Amino acid sequence: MGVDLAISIGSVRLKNPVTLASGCCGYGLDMEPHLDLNRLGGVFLKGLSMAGSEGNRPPRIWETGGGMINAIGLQNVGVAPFLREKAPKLRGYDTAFVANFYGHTVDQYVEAARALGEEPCLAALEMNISCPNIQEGGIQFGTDPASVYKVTKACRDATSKPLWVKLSPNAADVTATAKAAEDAGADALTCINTMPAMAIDVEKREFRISNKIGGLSGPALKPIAVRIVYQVSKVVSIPVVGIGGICTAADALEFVLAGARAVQVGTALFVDPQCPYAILAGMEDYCLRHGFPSVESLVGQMRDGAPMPKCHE
Amino acid sequence: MGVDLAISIGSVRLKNPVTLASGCCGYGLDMEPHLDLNRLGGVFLKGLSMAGSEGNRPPRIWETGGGMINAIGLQNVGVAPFLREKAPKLRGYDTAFVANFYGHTVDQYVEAARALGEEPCLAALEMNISCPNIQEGGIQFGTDPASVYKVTKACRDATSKPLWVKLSPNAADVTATAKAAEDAGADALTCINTMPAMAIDVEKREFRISNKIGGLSGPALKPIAVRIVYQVSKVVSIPVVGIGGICTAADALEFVLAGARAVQVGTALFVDPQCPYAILAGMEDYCLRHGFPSVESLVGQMRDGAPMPKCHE
Amino acid sequence: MGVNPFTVLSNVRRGPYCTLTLRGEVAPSEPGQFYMLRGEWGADPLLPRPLSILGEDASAGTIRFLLKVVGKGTQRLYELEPGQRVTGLGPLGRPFPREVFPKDRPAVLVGGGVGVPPLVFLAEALRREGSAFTFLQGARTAEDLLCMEELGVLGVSPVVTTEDGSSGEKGLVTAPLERSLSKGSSAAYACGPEGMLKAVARMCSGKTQSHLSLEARMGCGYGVCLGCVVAVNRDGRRVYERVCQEGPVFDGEVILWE
Amino acid sequence: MGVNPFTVLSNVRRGPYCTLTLRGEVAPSEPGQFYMLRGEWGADPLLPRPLSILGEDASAGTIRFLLKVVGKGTQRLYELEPGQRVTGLGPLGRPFPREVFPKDRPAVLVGGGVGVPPLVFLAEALRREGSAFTFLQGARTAEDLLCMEELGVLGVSPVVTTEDGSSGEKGLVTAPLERSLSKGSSAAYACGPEGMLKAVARMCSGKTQSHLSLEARMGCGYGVCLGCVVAVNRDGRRVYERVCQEGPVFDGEVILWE
Ligand SMILES: Cc1cc2nc3c(=O)[nH]c(=O)nc-3n(C[C@H](O)[C@H](O)[C@H](O)COP(=O)(O)OP(=O)(O)OC[C@H]3O[C@@H](n4cnc5c(N)ncnc54)[C@H](O)[C@@H]3O)c2cc1C
Ligand SMILES: Cc1cc2nc3c(=O)[nH]c(=O)nc-3n(C[C@H](O)[C@H](O)[C@H](O)COP(=O)(O)OP(=O)(O)OC[C@H]3O[C@@H](n4cnc5c(N)ncnc54)[C@H](O)[C@@H]3O)c2cc1C
Ligand SMILES: Cc1cc2nc3c(=O)[nH]c(=O)nc-3n(C[C@H](O)[C@H](O)[C@H](O)COP(=O)(O)O)c2cc1C
Ligand SMILES: Cc1cc2nc3c(=O)[nH]c(=O)nc-3n(C[C@H](O)[C@H](O)[C@H](O)COP(=O)(O)O)c2cc1C
Ligand code: FES
Ligand code: FES
Repeated sequence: MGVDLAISIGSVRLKNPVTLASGCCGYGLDMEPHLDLNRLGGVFLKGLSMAGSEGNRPPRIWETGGGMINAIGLQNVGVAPFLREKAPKLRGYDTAFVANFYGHTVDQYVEAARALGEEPCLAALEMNISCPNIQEGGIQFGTDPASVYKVTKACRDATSKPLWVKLSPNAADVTATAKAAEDAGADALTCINTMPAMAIDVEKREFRISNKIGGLSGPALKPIAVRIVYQVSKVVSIPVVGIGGICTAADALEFVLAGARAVQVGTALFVDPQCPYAILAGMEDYCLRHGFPSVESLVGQMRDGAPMPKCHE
Repeated sequence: MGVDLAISIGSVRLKNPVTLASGCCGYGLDMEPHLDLNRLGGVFLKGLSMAGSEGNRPPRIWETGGGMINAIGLQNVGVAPFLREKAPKLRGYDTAFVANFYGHTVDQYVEAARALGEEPCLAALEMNISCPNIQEGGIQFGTDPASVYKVTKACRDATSKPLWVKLSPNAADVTATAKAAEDAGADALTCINTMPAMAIDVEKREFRISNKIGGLSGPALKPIAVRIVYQVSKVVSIPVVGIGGICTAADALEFVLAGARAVQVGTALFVDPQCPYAILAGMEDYCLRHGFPSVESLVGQMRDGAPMPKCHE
Repeated sequence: MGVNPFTVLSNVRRGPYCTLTLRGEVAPSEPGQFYMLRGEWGADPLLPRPLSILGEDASAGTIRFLLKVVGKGTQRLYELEPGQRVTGLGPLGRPFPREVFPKDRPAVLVGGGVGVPPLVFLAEALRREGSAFTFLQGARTAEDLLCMEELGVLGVSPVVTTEDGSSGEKGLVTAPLERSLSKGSSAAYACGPEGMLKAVARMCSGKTQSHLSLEARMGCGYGVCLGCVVAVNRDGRRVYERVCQEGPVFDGEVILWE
Repeated sequence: MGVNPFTVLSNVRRGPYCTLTLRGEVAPSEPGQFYMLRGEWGADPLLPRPLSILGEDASAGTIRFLLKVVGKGTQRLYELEPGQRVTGLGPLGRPFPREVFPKDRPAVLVGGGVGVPPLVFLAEALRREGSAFTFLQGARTAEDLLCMEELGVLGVSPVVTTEDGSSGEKGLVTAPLERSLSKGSSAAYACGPEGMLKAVARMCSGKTQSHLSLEARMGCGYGVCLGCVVAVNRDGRRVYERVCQEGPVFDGEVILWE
């Protein structure tokens, strides 16, 4: 008897819990020479905005201890060119494509959600709320529960597609932003996006990336992400998708045990584009070894279900 | 001509910018067999509370990618026993000792500040505000500007010792908590404390540390810390002390170039208790090679002083 | 004492175990003490790992460890090749107290798994000092018996138990321990899995002094991080003490197993 | 194409440079293409590093790279010993276009520093195909001249310039390039420091086609992260293109140096 790998994220059924993270697999198509998309549970496409973006000046990336910083500047072709040129090529695949989108005003989010919501090849939409809100002094939408509620609600009303909100780890209390997204009608939550970070070339006294600040991803982020998945899945009743530094099956299992129903693989794809195969195989093997009939039956199954901790150090 | 290593943090003069981080050098004395405290700019003692704390149940630590998680539970002897038994042994050293302290209510902070403020061997007090405020639903003081203002102001009024506030990276906008601390009368800011984090033993389906959540420290944290030092030193006019993942002179210099006047070394002491010597020597050598007459003259000296960045990814 | 540079002289692997011999400036140490060791492998893993001293020759400048691969750190140490560099902080911790037992009766040494190496070092010291002892070693299978050659060189024939009976007596090491204690051992010295240590403490309690070397995850190894604590009873109060500093050897009567 | 496992066949070090020969299943590649390489050193550093192919023998299953130590990743590759395992993703990127130049006039190959290896691979192909070319190599000192032996084996005598005059002509490689271009080169192929590439582009502009292989920090190496972009002029519009996918070889006319 095999393990049942399929998992539902609200109304969206994923054939398995291993998916590719937004920004780490282009529009899916560039992965094709290296990975069979049909073997994946889902593919989260590069973040799209109505106007598109040429992105930031290089250098855009820098490796740090256990991770990397990126400041791509959300380079993307724009929603309309995506729908016209890329989306048609995604039809016919047997995996769930999810469009990731963002804006700098609530209206920009709404427009993107409405337009992408019409595209049949998309199983769901993932909102990236780690963007500065230019109408509110440039503070990230995702750090403030009220802004999260407002932008999620507005997008919720603009589309009937499943709407997943990707939380920012850069909130004082991520359970508050999580609940705000749930209250506003989000169908699922993705935890988490990158942490703002910086690196300096001391010999040149220059910033390692031209934008100065970028997002930290990779293994360095994993313990923060697992903690957030755990905290968030305790306070919401919508599904949580885990992401942050996942490289191996054991990493993915940490997220699932902490409460995630599916996982996304980002930075690890740069190390090995086929690592999702090994992650999936390892998860299946784990279920067999530990007597879990399905991935579903593993979600949140820590041995010790005791209350939330308080103080540390 | 040598390099002038001395640096002032407000009214406190450090003979050099390299200090030991709170919680990573005990009460200073345990370092003695391994490190000559007199060669350091300063020593930040293990966090103290009025009542003391027996700390959390083991296991208390776990290593993660590029870092470690700890949940010591702020085990400490308590302020009065510290003053009675430890402090006398610190007299006669030629370095600046700073007592780190915390509470779970504003009153507990104030009491500790008042009592420690009387001790002559202490050059300053460092407030750890990454603690849950049990009167406000257990949210960390350090994540909310209003709480930061309140607790800092209360301590400010309770002691005439230099009062340094150690910021939590877990704030939606750390420049806001930084300004709140400055407005309330802090003499300096330490950036940063650990990030809440979690790790899971998937084979056992158990949390790696008994408290479930602990604080992430080490190189993984460095790019987050450098970013915060940069952001904070742009918005406050009091001195900033940098900390987070510093292992080498190049790491320390990143913080100084980002705006820190001194640095603290924490987790790296566990790898090599004498690494502060190499860090200091490397900073001195750097000043010589780059023609800086003093560490002071290096603070914040990035080549490119352009405005703050906006969007990333 | 800062971290000392060592060079790998040899690394002899047998299954998941290896015996690592390092050369460098070796400070004199006592049985039960340990080193924090790390190779030049960058930051993955970052922290050094505690290993008990198996033996040392301070005049020749060599020191030996025996380890079992259980994770990343031990894997890296296992892969070390002769000539590679290793840094070590040590010797650390309080040794097995040897002055304490009545010399008219033999002591009993109880080792299991990677708890055996420090007891071999202890056996060597007791031999040198002319103190009598019995050496008990428990293992899962004959494959897991450790340091049999070293013990042979010392002229020690350990009483062996294996869980599957593939060598020595079938069963747990508690059976021969029971016999030793009933014959009136002067003191028990033990290192090994927690279950074994608990049993030793229980069996000795109130009758024979027991000195148990504990394991704990360590951050610093020298007393500053408070990461390695164990709950003990001191004068009726339950307190956390540091395995790296107050230990790793504790009196079996004070440990609060939880 | 996933990452392929290779074994280090040899690693010949000279000063900060080394020539790394790997054995494995080598897919046929073209000069100008590169691999993303990484050893089994854990997560420090995490990302693989791009290296141009110096030469390959697909039938023997070997592939060669030449690298200079500039940081952690190249240091780790430099330390690899025969027998150790390496993973490689490749060949990646667009090669130097070889079909494009008028065969009646010689091409000119301009290499500096670690830009030399891909040009050696190109020279080998041009030789095989019977296309004439001149090979220019600029270096700081005689010590920094690369691949002179490989070039000798190919029967190529490079025109050499060194900044300190310790070998060949004293000065920059632009001087012999000027002469080549004035004699009417059909095309220039260049790889090396940005300053050199800029000069080549400028000197060729409007006269001779130039094909420049660029460097950029890379995340993935296969087009998905958008980390490696360079600004180019496409049909009058300034756009960012990926060095790993649209490059690393770009037409010198389109690059917007900024
Ligand atoms: C004072 C002292 C002396 C020691 N002496 C020796 C010695 O002489 N020889 C020796 O081989 N080991 C000895 N140890 C244990 C050794 O330090 C650990 O095995 C090692 O730190 C594990 O590191 P790792 O990176 O390989 O495993 P980690 O990656 O840290 O852990 C891998 C997995 O193994 C588990 N684990 C950790 N430690 C152990 C263990 N001891 N046994 C079984 N599972 C474990 C972890 O919980 C985790 O699930 C000693 C420990 C202490 C405190
Ligand atoms: C398509 C392509 C092909 C390449 N082919 C080769 C090759 O054949 N041989 C080879 O040796 N290198 C080659 N490189 C460059 C090589 O990839 C880099 O040197 C390497 O990635 C640096 O990694 P690191 O970890 O050693 O240095 P890092 O730790 O990443 O950087 C260390 C320091 O060196 C600087 N630095 C980074 N790259 C360079 C550089 N190229 N020159 C000088 N300083 C640098 C960084 O800014 C930093 O300050 C190629 C690069 C590309 C994009
Ligand atoms: C190069 C790069 C580009 C990214 N682009 C996006 C993006 O467009 N939209 C988004 O929501 N997240 C983006 N991310 C964040 C990732 O989706 C993911 O949340 C983060 O990298 C943490 O996961 P990881 O550690 O597995 O990479 C990007 C990450 C990287 C490294
Ligand atoms: C084991 C341990 C104990 C700590 N205890 C304290 C403490 O008592 N008070 C405090 O303000 N910070 C404490 N910290 C946080 C450090 O002072 C420092 O802010 C953090 O570890 C980041 O620096 P690092 O990466 O150099 O370790 C502790 C950190 C560690 C690892
Ligand atoms: S390991 Fe740090 S106190 Fe014991
Ligand atoms: S390196 Fe990732 S797109 Fe080029």
